[in-house]
Amino acid sequence: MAEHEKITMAQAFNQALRDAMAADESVLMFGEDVGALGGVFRVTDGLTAEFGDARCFDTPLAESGIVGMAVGLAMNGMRPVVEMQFDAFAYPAFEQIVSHVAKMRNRTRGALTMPITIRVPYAGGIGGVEHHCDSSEAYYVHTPGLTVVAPATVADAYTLMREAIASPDPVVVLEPKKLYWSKDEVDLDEAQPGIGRAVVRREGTDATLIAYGTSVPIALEAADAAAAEGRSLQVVDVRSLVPFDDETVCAAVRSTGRAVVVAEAPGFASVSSEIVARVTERCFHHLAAPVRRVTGFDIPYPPPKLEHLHLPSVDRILDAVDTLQWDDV
Amino acid sequence: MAEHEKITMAQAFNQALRDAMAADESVLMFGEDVGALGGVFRVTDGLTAEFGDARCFDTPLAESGIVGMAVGLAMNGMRPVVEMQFDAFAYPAFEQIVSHVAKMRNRTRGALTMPITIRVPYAGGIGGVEHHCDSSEAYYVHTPGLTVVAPATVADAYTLMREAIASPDPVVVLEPKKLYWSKDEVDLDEAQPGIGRAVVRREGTDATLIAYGTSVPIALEAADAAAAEGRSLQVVDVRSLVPFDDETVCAAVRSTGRAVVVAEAPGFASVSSEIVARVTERCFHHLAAPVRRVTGFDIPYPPPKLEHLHLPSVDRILDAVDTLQWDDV
Amino acid sequence: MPSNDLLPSEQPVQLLDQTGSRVVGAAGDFPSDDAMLRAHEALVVGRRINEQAYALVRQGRLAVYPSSYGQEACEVAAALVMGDRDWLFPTYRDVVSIIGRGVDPVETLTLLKGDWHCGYDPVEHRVAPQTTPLATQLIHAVGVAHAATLRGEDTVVMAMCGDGATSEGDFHEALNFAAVFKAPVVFFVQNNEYAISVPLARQSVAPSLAHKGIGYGMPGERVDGNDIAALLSVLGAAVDSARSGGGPQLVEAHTYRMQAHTNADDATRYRQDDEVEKWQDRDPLLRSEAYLRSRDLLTDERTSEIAAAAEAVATAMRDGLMVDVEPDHADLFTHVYAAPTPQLREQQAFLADELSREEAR
Amino acid sequence: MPSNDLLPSEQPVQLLDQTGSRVVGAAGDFPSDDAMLRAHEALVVGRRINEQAYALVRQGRLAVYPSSYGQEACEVAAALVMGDRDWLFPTYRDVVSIIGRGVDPVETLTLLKGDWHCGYDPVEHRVAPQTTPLATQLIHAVGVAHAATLRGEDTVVMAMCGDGATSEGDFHEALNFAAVFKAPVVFFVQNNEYAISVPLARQSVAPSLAHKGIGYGMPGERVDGNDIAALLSVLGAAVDSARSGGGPQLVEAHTYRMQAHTNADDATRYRQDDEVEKWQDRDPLLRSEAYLRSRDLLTDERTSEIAAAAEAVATAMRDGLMVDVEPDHADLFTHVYAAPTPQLREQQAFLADELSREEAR
Ligand SMILES: Cc1ncc(C[n+]2csc(CCOP(=O)(O)OP(=O)(O)O)c2C)c(N)n1
Ligand SMILES: Cc1ncc(C[n+]2csc(CCOP(=O)(O)OP(=O)(O)O)c2C)c(N)n1
Ligand SMILES: [Mg+2]
Ligand SMILES: [Mg+2]
Repeated sequence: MAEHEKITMAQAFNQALRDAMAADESVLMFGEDVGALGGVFRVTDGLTAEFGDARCFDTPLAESGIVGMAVGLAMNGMRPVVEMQFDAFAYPAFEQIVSHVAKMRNRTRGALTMPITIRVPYAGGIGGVEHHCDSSEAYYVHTPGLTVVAPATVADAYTLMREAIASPDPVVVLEPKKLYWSKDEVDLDEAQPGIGRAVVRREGTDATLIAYGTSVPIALEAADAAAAEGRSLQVVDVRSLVPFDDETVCAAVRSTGRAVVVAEAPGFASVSSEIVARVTERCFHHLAAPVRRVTGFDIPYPPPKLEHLHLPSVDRILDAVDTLQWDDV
Repeated sequence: MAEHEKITMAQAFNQALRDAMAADESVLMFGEDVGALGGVFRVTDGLTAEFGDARCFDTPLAESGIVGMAVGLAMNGMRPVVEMQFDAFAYPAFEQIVSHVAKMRNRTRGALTMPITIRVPYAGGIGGVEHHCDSSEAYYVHTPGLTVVAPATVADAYTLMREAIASPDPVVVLEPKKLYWSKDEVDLDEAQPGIGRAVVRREGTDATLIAYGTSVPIALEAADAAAAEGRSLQVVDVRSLVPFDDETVCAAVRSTGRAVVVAEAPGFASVSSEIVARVTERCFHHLAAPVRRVTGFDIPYPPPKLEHLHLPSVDRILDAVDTLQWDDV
Repeated sequence: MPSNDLLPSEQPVQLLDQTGSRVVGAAGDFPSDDAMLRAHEALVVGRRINEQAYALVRQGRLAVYPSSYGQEACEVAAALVMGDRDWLFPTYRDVVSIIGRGVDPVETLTLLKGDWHCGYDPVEHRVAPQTTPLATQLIHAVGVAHAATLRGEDTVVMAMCGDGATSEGDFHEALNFAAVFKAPVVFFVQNNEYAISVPLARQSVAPSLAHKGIGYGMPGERVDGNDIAALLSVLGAAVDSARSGGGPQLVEAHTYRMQAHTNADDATRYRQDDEVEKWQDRDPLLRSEAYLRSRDLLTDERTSEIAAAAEAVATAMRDGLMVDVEPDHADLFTHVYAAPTPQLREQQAFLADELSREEAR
Repeated sequence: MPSNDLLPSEQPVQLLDQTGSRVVGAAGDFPSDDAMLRAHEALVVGRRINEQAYALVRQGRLAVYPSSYGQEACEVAAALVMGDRDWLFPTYRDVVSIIGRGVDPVETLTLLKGDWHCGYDPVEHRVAPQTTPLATQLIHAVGVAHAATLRGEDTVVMAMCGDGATSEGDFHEALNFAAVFKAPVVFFVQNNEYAISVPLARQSVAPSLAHKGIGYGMPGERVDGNDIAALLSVLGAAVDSARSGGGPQLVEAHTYRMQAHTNADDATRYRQDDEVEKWQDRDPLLRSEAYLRSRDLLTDERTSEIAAAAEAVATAMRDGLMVDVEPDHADLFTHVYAAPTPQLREQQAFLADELSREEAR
């Protein structure tokens, strides 16, 4: 690996878009400020220059229009990738996403497919003002017909974006804003597990931390801290929220008998609720304690000065691990 | 009770609106076809005639506009009630609901309140064509700032609607379309438990069925059928999805040690996931078996001829109850 | 283009008056005799389809039917002005247009029969699935048109909606995107005066819906929606202009929904019978028939041939819809994704098991 | 009203040319000397606020600042034409308008400081919270106006947005609702040629944004956005008309965003310096100053008084923002509902416990 340059997650996304556009003429990238500006996070930097403004272009400022246009382009042979500038600004497109993007294949019995990638820079931890830090994954994962992925590593950013674009189905890619500038030395050609696969990021024997997106690095940090205290925590990176990798996640939980789900979205009726429910349903007799959740509170995303109190932290994760009834063993 | 006329749930909703409008001049009712027509389900029947078309009126056909107008009216002293014609047709208003209705109080530290009632005829079982049978509650309950109720009885239809309109906070009222024409002999003046309270609809000792909205009558039917087979099932009607009545629900589950959650929405990251998760977190050591779910499949709502296969049924509930590891006892 | 050229004419374009006589001095090309005859034939078939569908609803063979009775001239013209490689984007009310594009009537009615899928192959016919969420399909139309433009194809897209749908945000976004990308789309609004129970006055106080075009930099035109000649002329010109790079256009047809919104609706709750009666005299079929007869283009023999052809369509429709197709429970899961997720496989197996146990009982 | 009266004038209304001379034969009332002097004073204050905010961003006291530098005439005029009981609906860029309505500058900047709440009491000031999700506030404005109408009050609502926001569906729905309900709203679009990096040509190919009015049956007008006299005249007339039952109006001001979208933006990636330079000569302050001086209304003494007043505002702003307000963790839960749900009480207790344990460590 030493021969590879360190790149940021934003660069990995950019490279994935570039390679996908080079490989397939039908791939189009569009949205607000994705052309000359290269996106407010620079994820589309240079694409217009390289592929021309017919392939990567700015649209009028209207998210429902952007997603709806993607639906039409997909109906007529294209493979559109759209950027929603921030999580909360995807809401005007909700109708198009739920009633058309997600359902078109089904309502035409496969005659019309929706190979659309919806890029959603998501979540907080960046000191952002209101409406710029929502974790909106629960809305998407609950919608049948959508595939939803949340990469947490630079390598996954590349792989999952390429897979999303190649998918015959619509994929929502949750891009963790906070990790855009995280760096890693990666070989982009090296195959990573695809959509639908969870990955054990760290082996451990005492309890399992289940995380995705922005929460994976925190979970890993917590595992480090726990190790220093003599407790061995396993970390599973879910990566693919839909489809969900029951096999890997449940095998992990069965191996330790204890689990904590970590996610920064409000917990109520969320991805973490689902993980608790399905892990419990499947692993009940292996569990020494109820599966715990460390999530954001059920509140609108807080202001910069308070967000650290809302976000899952190493201490909060370790506290949750402590409640997993160790005395009983 | 004998002196009371039997009325339908639609009539109970109508009476609640009528009484609320009579009691408080600032209550306004508007939406698509709610005026002369009285709503496609006749829930607003006669309101324009009684209160004039300044109090109950049709708007241009635009759901985001309807909800956004409600926001403005609420900002300036009114208490708006809006009808979304069908569940899926509320999606164009999603942005307004999530970013404004739900957050306005918080972002103004209580200076601007949103006493808005959003009426959503929801769910299926009526042989409806596509987009007319969605169970969209998961989207709302996950959104901090919203209160969400789902009445299942005629009496609750009245009480919860009155409470919703009186609430200082925005309330989504999920009106179970399938039950609009269900009848009951009720004394509307008789106080029912308010928002935030679950109710045990049927006592039982062997296991607890937890249901809301359209699933309550099915759960009760299942309990009847189980009784005939010698098994005693308790039925809890959740009524108020947000706030959730942990106390009543958990007390019920602890008393039986077994539970099945019943809801027709797709199960993934849904209200039923949340109920499984929170009941398990709180009642783990009282549980003889994992909490089971009987929910709709993770698919777009199916066509009339297949919907019976999708919806929770008595048999499916009883099958789930059978898996609650009775041999272990 | 000087900006006022984007405004519609003061009055809706009319080529045939209510008696079927040509309007003197009317602008626009008058359709050929042949075109008028073909259109009339399609009108008769369209009317028969509406009548037959109504009967099928009463017999419980259709779940619901939003009839275009009285609006057949719009339905027919939209289909007739299109070329083979063009795309149609219909709403739930545009069954007659879809059939006019060559889709089998029984397939066309699949959705309204109560099935969850659109019944026909949208790619083969270049007819999008009928769309229920209002105005949402208009922006899809722009995407289809833009894809064609990017590939250098000269496809035109006919995107239909009602007067009520013009109030939705997606209408605005679609027209604006089309104008900015110069997409070859004809936005065809059938203003039938009602959105279910809500009259036009509650949708808009604009001088006309066609006046919305200029706000996007797009020509708007208005046409008598019960005058098949004017519709062929105006829509034909719009399609030609879009095809030759002139960009999108907005056409508003003034027509009237003669029946209730659907069979499930009760129109007496919100409109008077005399309003409906007034429009009976403006029936598009009366007008085309009078015109053709006045020009001796329609003989009694031809009339009965046409009636027979319409009857054949109706019979096939009836026969087709009388067949009960047993739905397959696998359909619930097959098309949600290209390949079912592990979760759906599990759910499908669960259902299969349940059904087999039921059968065993 | 004959429909063409709804169209804007061919050229933006201008009362003062670039040199500050009155345009001969211009339509519209010219503001009084007193009004012009007051407006100039507000312009100087507005400019100073923009400069000070810029400095505060660099000092890390503001999280972000979307400057209205160069657009101050629009900001100032919007506030000045309003009456006491009128409501303002501002965007993130309209800090100068909000302060113009009498809101304390430090309170006004709360949101941009990085707090989650709007800082001031919207009801007391009749100024809605600054809205970030584009165009969504326009329909709230209609609701506020309609509530006033229902109560028989003569409130007018000034609803502001940018050129980019006109592409959103909510813009369309808001204008249409306002027109249908004849709500007393002035929709004021500051067309500053850019939506972040996207130039106007990508938002619209309409003859002007004001041409959108007619599509709703609403008068549209366009005005030179760097001409304070024209703005006072056009916006003043719109407010008067709305107040006297004339319904809503759409006003487009042609102006220019002199700085980057916010401090976080890099405008060199998408526009040339010479484009910006061209607009320097059109600075609204130069024009009003030249006019007032030419009429001997602005003495050197008065000029320094005005500068001192502006400096005082800037100083108060700086001092206020230098104070660190410790946020209270209870704020996370207090205002989500009128009374916290049992779930939030539980979560608040959890956090309090966590924090007390941390302190104990
Ligand atoms: C987004 C959305 N909102 C509401 C509805 C319910 N609905 C179905 S048809 C209709 C009226 C449509 O009127 P118009 O656009 O004039 O078309 P018409 O039915 O007259 O052909 C309504 C409100 C819907 N289908 N979609
Ligand atoms: C619904 C929504 N989409 C996207 C954004 C991100 N965004 C913030 S400002 C802006 C540009 C707005 O341009 P314009 O309306 O012209 O106003 P200006 O900033 O020029 O004053 C964008 C895209 C947003 N705030 N809201
Ligand atoms: Mg209509
Ligand atoms: Mg702008």
